[in-house]
Amino acid sequence: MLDKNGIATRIAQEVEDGQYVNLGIGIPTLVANHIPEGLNVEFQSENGILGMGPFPFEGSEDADLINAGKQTITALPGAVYFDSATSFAMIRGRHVQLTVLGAMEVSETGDIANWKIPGKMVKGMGGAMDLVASADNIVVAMMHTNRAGESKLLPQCSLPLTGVACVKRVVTNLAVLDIKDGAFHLVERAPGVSVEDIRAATAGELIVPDSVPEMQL
Amino acid sequence: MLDKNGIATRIAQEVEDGQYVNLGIGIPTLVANHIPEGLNVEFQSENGILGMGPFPFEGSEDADLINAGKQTITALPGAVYFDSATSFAMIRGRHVQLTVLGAMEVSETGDIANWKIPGKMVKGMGGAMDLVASADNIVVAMMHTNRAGESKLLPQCSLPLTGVACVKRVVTNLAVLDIKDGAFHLVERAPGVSVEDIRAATAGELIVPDSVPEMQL
Amino acid sequence: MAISKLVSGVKEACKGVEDGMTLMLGGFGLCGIPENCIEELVRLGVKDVTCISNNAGVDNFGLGRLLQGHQIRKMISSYVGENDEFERQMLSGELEVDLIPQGSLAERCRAGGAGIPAFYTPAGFGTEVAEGKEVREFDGKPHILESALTSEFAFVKAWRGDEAGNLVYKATARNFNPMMAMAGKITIAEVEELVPLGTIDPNEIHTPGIFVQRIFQGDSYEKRIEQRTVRPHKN
Amino acid sequence: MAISKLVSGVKEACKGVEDGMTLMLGGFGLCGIPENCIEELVRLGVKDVTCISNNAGVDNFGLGRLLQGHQIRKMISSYVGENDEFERQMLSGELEVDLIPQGSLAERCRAGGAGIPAFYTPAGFGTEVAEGKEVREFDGKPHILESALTSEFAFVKAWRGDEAGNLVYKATARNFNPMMAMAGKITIAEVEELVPLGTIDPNEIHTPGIFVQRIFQGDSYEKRIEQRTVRPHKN
Repeated sequence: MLDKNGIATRIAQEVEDGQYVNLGIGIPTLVANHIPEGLNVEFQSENGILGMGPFPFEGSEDADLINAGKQTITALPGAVYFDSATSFAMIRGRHVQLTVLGAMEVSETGDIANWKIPGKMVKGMGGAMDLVASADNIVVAMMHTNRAGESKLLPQCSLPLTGVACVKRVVTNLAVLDIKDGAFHLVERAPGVSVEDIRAATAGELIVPDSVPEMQL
Repeated sequence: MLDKNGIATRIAQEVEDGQYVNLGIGIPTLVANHIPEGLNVEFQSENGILGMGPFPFEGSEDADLINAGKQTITALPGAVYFDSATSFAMIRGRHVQLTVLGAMEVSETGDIANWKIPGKMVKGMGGAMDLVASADNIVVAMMHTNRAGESKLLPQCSLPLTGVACVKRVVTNLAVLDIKDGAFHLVERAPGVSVEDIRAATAGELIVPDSVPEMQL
Repeated sequence: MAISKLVSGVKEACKGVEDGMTLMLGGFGLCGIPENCIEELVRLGVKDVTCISNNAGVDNFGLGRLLQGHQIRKMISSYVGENDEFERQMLSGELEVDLIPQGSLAERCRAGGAGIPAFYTPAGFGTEVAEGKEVREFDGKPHILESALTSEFAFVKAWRGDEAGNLVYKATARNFNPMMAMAGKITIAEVEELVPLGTIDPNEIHTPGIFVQRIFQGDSYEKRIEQRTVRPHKN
Repeated sequence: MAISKLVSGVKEACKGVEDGMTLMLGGFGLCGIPENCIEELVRLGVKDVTCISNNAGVDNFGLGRLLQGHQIRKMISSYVGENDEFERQMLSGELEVDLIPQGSLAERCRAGGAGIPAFYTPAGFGTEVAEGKEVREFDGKPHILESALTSEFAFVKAWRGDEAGNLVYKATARNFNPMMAMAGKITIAEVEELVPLGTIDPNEIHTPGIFVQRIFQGDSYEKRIEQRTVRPHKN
């Protein structure tokens, strides 16, 4: 079973050389720390930077330089700042090639819900609806079950949707799963996790191939 | 009867303090030379400059600094350069308050034709269609008749239209005319031009008030 | 020759803002927000305003200041997650909230400023956001029709500006400011530094002065950081 | 970390351009046109291409060079008035021409790059341009629906650029280049000066490198002036 950094490490393997990548808040943000040396990748943050670097050294924080999670950041050589309309032109126009974001629920048809719990939590969708409606390549990073132990991989989402039929791959603390033909297809198991563990934690239809390799981290 | 510079001089009187103005190619370009001292006006050229100045001194022409007529120009202090999408955002969004442009024909309902003579001359509309569809205040600068001596102020345009019901005022070598309620309303006569001269040169419906003052130039 | 937009300060800048108006406010979180104008709106005590702003500030800063005084009737935003008072007013029904995707919010403001009354976007199809909106397929993919946003006043904050209203923003403090400057009927720009006309290279201006009706240098900027994240110095 | 777009020169940059493709070319008149790429397209001799460009050059420069060799099947432009060969080919029916309003051309390219499949504009309502297009009223005013433009290749010309593909244009040579950079599936940027990564202030970049797939420094620039207008020196 993976912790959050483990999930981020596995997702970093999805990133290809030469890609522009948008990382959501939470686990996805950690992915940046696990990109292999030598891979040329640029991180976009939808509030208006491409070429985002690591957190600043203490004392060099700049209130005018933050990421979409409102964290202070730095800019790498070759970075560029832009306005929100241009930022979402990059996203909607499919110039950003990979989006990694968190979710409360994902359905077996690729629907995602991550912005609202009616009557309880209403934070807003931020840029998530634009991101999931646009990117060719959408990977969800999340725990396989919620705090109550209920599966977050469902036949249908119960919460208000963020996007429809858009998620291609889910990486959880238990497994890597692809979504196609209306089902979750088990691709890899987390170290020490059995197919039965995954089956028990997955409410949506799960297709298990004859052999399911363990993740190589 | 006015020459081209006379028409430009009269149109300069239409310009108000604090206005952003787009001047078309030909007679409209000359308007810039006749703006009274002390009037704060900025000229926009739709190829991407606001704060256009006079032609450069010989030897300081810059191939990268032109107006929409492809003439070399200069930039005044406070000028700004921008791309074509932003330029037409200014125009379509009604931030440019006054547009002066030439015409081949104008109709008594305010239609304008100035971009095409089928089978003969096809230069294209450039920015004219955007300009006439957008500005609150559109003044046409032209000769009252064409080279064959035919009126250019017509019941209906015979040439392909540039815009519909958009021209508010026409300034010609003979007169200033407002367009409203489906007719040309004579406002001023050019020096030495009689109402009868104007009537003879106007094919569209012409409304003549009891007294028609001569232009003060 | 340049048309001057210079006003004496925040009080003159905010003249004419009235109860019930629709206001746009630039910024992302607390980054690039018009701090001085927000304080003046608190002082003026205008009520029942509709605020179009990506976020709603925090409890005691940014738009949170207007929420504290119950000055806002309706918020049009994309993310409002950092504000307890906001959540309380929304869940109790005191505050009307229209949540829209961030990219659609940015594009709708730009459209408002650019004279584009409506456009199609894939964002939000199949979600609550699409309810009541026209759906049309382009290239086999469903899109929804989104309309332009404009406002009676827009408040933006820039790094530098000149009296012609030309603005330059710094880093990610740019965010929504340029589009809102375009979309406001009256756009008020507050700047950290007002520089003489001709100082800013005309190649490097982010917001052309034509979009700005009033400009002034703010008295002071707190520029509060919401999430201070750092890495340790290597020793 | 930055993704490099640097290629060895114009030949490598133009690899993959084939007969029948749709190409966008930046520039307004002869100002800000991709001179080196145009010459390479002449050398390559690609035929039957569709060119999206505000203008068509003059008889022996700019896109006029491609017209001379009858390489263009169709032009999508707003103004083509400076070119006799163009007029001859158009009136004889050799050349297909789609003339569209300049603002709609700019916005359609931007839309193509921004994932907006269509938008409404008042420009062209009641004219030939509106034929066959949907008309809809917004706020009592008729608008027509215009669709996005994209292209297989876009050729843009900038003043400065770096290997990440970040571009800065000079003065009015910016014009259509930024939107076409967004709308090209493969965007090729030729620059007068290639500068080291990190040299350009990230605040001052006009086209972010994400929109550019290949970049090179042009061998030489003629930068011809179409209408040399001057005023006399005061003596």
